[in-house]
Amino acid sequence: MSIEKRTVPGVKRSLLAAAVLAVSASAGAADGVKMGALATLEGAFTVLGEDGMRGVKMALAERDNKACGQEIELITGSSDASPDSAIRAARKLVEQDKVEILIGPLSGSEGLAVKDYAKTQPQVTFLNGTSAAQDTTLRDPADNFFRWTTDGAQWQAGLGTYAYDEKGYKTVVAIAEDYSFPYTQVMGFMLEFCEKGGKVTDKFWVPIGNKDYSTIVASIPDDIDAIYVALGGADAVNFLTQYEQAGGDKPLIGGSITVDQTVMGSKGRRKSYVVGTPSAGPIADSWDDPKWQAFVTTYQETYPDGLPSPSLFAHGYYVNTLAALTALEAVDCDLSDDQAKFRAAMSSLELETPTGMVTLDANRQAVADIFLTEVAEADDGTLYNKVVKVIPQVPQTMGMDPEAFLALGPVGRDNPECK
Amino acid sequence: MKLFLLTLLNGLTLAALYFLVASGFTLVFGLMRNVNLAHGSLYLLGAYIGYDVADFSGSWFLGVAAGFVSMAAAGLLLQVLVFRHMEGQDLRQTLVTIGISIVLADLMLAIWGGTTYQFEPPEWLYGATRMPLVRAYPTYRLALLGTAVVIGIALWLFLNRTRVGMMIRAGVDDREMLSATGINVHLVFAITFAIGAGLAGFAGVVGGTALSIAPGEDVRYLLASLVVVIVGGMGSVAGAAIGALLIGLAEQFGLAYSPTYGVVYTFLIMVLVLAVRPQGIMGKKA
Amino acid sequence: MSESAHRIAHANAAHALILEGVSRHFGALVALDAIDLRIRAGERRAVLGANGAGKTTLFNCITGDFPPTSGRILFYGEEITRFAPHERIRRGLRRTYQNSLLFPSLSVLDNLYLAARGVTRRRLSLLRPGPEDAAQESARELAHLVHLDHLADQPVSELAHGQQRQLEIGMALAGAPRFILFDEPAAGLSPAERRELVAIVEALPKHIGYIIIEHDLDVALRLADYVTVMNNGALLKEGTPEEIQSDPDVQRIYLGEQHG
Amino acid sequence: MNPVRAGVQGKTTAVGVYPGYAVLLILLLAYPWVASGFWTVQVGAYSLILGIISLSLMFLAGYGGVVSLAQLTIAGCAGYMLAIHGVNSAGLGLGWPWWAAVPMAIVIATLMATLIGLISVRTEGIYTIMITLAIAVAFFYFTRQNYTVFNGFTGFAGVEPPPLFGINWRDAMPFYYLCLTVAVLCYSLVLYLGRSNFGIAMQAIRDNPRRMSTLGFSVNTHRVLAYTIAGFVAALGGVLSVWFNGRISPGSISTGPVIDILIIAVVGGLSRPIGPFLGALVFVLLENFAIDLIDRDRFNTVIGVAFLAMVLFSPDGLLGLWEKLKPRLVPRREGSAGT
Repeated sequence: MSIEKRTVPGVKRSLLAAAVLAVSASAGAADGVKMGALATLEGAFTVLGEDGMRGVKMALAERDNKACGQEIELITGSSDASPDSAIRAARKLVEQDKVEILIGPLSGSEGLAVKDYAKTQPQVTFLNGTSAAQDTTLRDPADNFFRWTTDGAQWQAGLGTYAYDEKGYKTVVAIAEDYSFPYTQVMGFMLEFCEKGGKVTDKFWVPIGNKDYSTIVASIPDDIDAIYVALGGADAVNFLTQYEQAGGDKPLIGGSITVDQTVMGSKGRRKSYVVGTPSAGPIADSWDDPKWQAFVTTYQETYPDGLPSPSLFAHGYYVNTLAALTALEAVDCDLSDDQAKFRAAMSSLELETPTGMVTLDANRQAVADIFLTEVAEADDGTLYNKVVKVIPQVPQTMGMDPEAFLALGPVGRDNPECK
Repeated sequence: MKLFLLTLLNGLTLAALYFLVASGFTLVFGLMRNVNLAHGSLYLLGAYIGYDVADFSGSWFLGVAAGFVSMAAAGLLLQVLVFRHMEGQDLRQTLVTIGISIVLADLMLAIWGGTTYQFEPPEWLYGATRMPLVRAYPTYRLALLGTAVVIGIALWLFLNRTRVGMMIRAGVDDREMLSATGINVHLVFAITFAIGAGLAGFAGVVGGTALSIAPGEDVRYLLASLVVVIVGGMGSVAGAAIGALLIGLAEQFGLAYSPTYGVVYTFLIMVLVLAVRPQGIMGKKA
Repeated sequence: MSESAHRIAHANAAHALILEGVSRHFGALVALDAIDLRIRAGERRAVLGANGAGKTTLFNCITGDFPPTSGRILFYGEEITRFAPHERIRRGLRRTYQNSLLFPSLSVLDNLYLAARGVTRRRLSLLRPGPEDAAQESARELAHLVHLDHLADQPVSELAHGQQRQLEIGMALAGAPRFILFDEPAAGLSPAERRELVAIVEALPKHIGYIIIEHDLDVALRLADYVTVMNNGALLKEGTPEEIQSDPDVQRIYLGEQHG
Repeated sequence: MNPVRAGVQGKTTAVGVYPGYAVLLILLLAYPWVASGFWTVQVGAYSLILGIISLSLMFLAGYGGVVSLAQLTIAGCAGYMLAIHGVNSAGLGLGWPWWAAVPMAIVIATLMATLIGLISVRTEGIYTIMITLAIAVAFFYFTRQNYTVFNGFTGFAGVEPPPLFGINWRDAMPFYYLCLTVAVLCYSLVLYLGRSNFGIAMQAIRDNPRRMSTLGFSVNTHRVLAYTIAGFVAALGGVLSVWFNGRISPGSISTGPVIDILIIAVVGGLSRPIGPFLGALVFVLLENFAIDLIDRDRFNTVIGVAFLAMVLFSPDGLLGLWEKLKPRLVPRREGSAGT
């Protein structure tokens, strides 16, 4: 007998099993609302994804896992931060688990991918997690993709003006990782800074994964006023250490994730160095607004094992989940007619969040408050981000005429430019 | 000019780090024909353990020692528990090490999380040293360069001047002869593996201090080691030094003068070397 | 045939193989030292010599596995000293190896089939061998010739040692061999296997000449009509089997060693 | 050299029609009629796609003893070329019609496979693994850094199968049948080649390359051709893969997925062309449902341990396990129903 033949029963068996599973799985439950949450629970971003999930659960817990009296069933999905894996996880949640509302994903390129996928699933409403790529909602948006969080450019609102006017920096160089999220951050900073008359003489795009900044440090010219650094927490630590070791002494301007707890919490020497560094982002740990403080306290009490303070990932997932629940209440959980009422309710919602009021623009993109902060030293010697100013209701077009804003073109290594 | 000199120094010091990682890798390969694709995992695991020890004891040097010792022990375990049972089955060994590295990476992520760790070297190693022409250069990186030179010389002396070293070298040249002479081959294998793995752990702490440690560094240093030894020639410590120099310099000069494709250049060098000399610069024909 | 008669025959007949001053050095070691050898077409020659006398090196030089350091090799009048092994194979020169160099996971027939295809023109084909494939045909014939028909579809790794030696010979016979180098074909065989092997070699077509390296004197002298004795990389003696058997030098160096 | 040396011992003397094949094919054809859209595409079609790409590795490793880690890279190259030459939503690319873009993608990827073959054919065994891994990583870095052609980190989205014959090929059932057709073709191709002159020669080269060259075969030509053929199969898988995901970016071809292909092939079994498909099915089921079984993030531990267990205890993967278990599970009569 032939060898090939012998393997046939094996395949047969597994396929039969698959077929049986498939049939049984497609018979779903009817009561309640099925909600999916998608975050990175594998790979290097696991910690961030876990914090995002905390945000989802906090919003649900506040309402006892119920909306308009109906039980909310939460099903989680995991990606490894690659768009492919985000799509596969989203497909499983939507097509297999039959969720009606999906919250996620976490990172920018995942967001772009999920937005594209959303177009093929008009019966499901997608709400962003924390992905902050501009084009998710700016160019070619999906009708059923809602983003209650701001994008990477919005996060930098007010920073350019502050650096130019208050700090008096006229020429800077930018150092950032070489991909779309930092491009967006740099754009958000430069729009205002260049408008004021500032010059960004050089941009150092550091390949992703590079840990050795010594040569970048050596390339920084002497005749500048400050360095704009849009590196993630860990890379920021690396850069700062190496810059300081090499004897660097220029002041810094931080992106939204540059001078976070990772940097300020790390021990010893670079501490004093970052005092006075301005940055801007969607949250500010030390904001004294009572609603924010209550949010922080609840987080800390609910998750003693969590981060010291909710990250922007917990915040982002929380806000989007909150929006979904609020809109569900508004339409009394009526998800009929391809969720038309639900979506209409969401579009006109004025959402009260721990970080102020949020509304959506025509592209279903959040208009929200942005926090301009500066690193300060507390009495006990610890560092924190002091809120300098709250920039109210920042739109995606950063106050520009939408036509003109779109005409700027997609962000990139060389866009925008003001040398 | 100053940028050129600084980049040169950066290249040299990065090469020093690559050499520390790759020398262990090449040693193990040369003797055992075992491509240990878990070498990068040993680097990262050694660094994490070293970090915990340094953090707990407050002594950076204890951390360095812990990195070396713990990984040398792990190497011994690997050799005794796994590789001894599949001698001569090089492909199977390679697949096993891939499996081990996948599991280790995930377990390390479970234990140490996704955050970045940075060591606190002793005060006198921190900061910059005054130097002619380039004004100042980070002291720690100079120390790293010195360490690599010392380790390189020590390895050379060990291989050329000690009995065990000569056995190892004999084994690299002719494995059958080694067993024919009645030497306890298992012992030599175990010692070699312990040294190779220990060097990875040592480099983990030393390199983690120069830069930082985080998930993904295992793959990064595995790839760096691969390219270094492919370029330098498998099994040759001198080859590892030459390969590390080429790759370290290429990476830094790429970053300085053409950052976009800096990373790709190192691989281009590899392909070029392969095209001309498939066995690597210092490698012997298989 | 007396020695002088042999010499005369040598001078007249076409030579299958001529070696002129062939040497092979491995570093400082001289494995072959200026060998001169002439073998007529169809001649059957045995090469005797102690281990390390240079017999296998001699074969390696002739087949091109290791080219000689100096000297000339002529095969049917054509100089082949610098030819690649497969170019020599295509001219009808074949060898068997001391340690079987077969394809263990393939069947007997596939081994023979590859050997038969190796000498054809279009070796690289993506098609399956058809029923009218000449190489397939000759593989079956070869299997028959070396008494392996009943094992034709068996993977080689499952064959007995003796059967593998038979297959080696079958591989050497593929295509149109004119001359074969047998490297200890009977080593490690049982008496029965040995008889089978001798029968196969004896039954070779008369036009195919060969050199056989063999330690078993009975086998060697039975299969050869002329004998060369080597010692320390050089030729020591040449003669008919009878002459060699009675030569005192040979007895001392080679036979003495063999028989204690 | 287990498991590769364990080798392809399959011995089919003719391409007979086996009843088992017919049953399997009927099951595969009937599958989407009983399965939901998710099971049809995300499990069915995706397993077939991963199976095709792993099949290209099985062809190289099982027949030729050449373990290349660049097979996913070739598939990715085909995907990229399709996105670049065809229609995508990134606003880059040439916008060619599918009947020009698809062949172009396959040709370029196959050429790339040949090039990789030319570079790595000078090496053997583990050297080949390392060099192909390095090539795979180099290509990954290059696509991530290059914006003018490969659109860098973002890559391309909106790559859809063409609406041919009025059918939307991205719909569950048509897409599944498309994948099934390609998979059956690739499977048949590999099966056929296994017993072709070329396949026999490759297996002989795996056993003993030096002897093959003394027999007059050009070992390097055969090996490079093997890379080319495997590359062609991988390229087909790559085209399907980019249609399946609708997109491609450097993340699709990074070290993780590259190693996944090796895992799939080894877990499934390298000795027969069905092995990779088995491995792919198991991998896809684990990837989709591990999260429902083991709380959350230890997926890689599960995969890694499964892979290790296979390599350590069953060098011939699931196929080997099946061989061991079969005598207990299947009654004797099976033996008489054969050729």
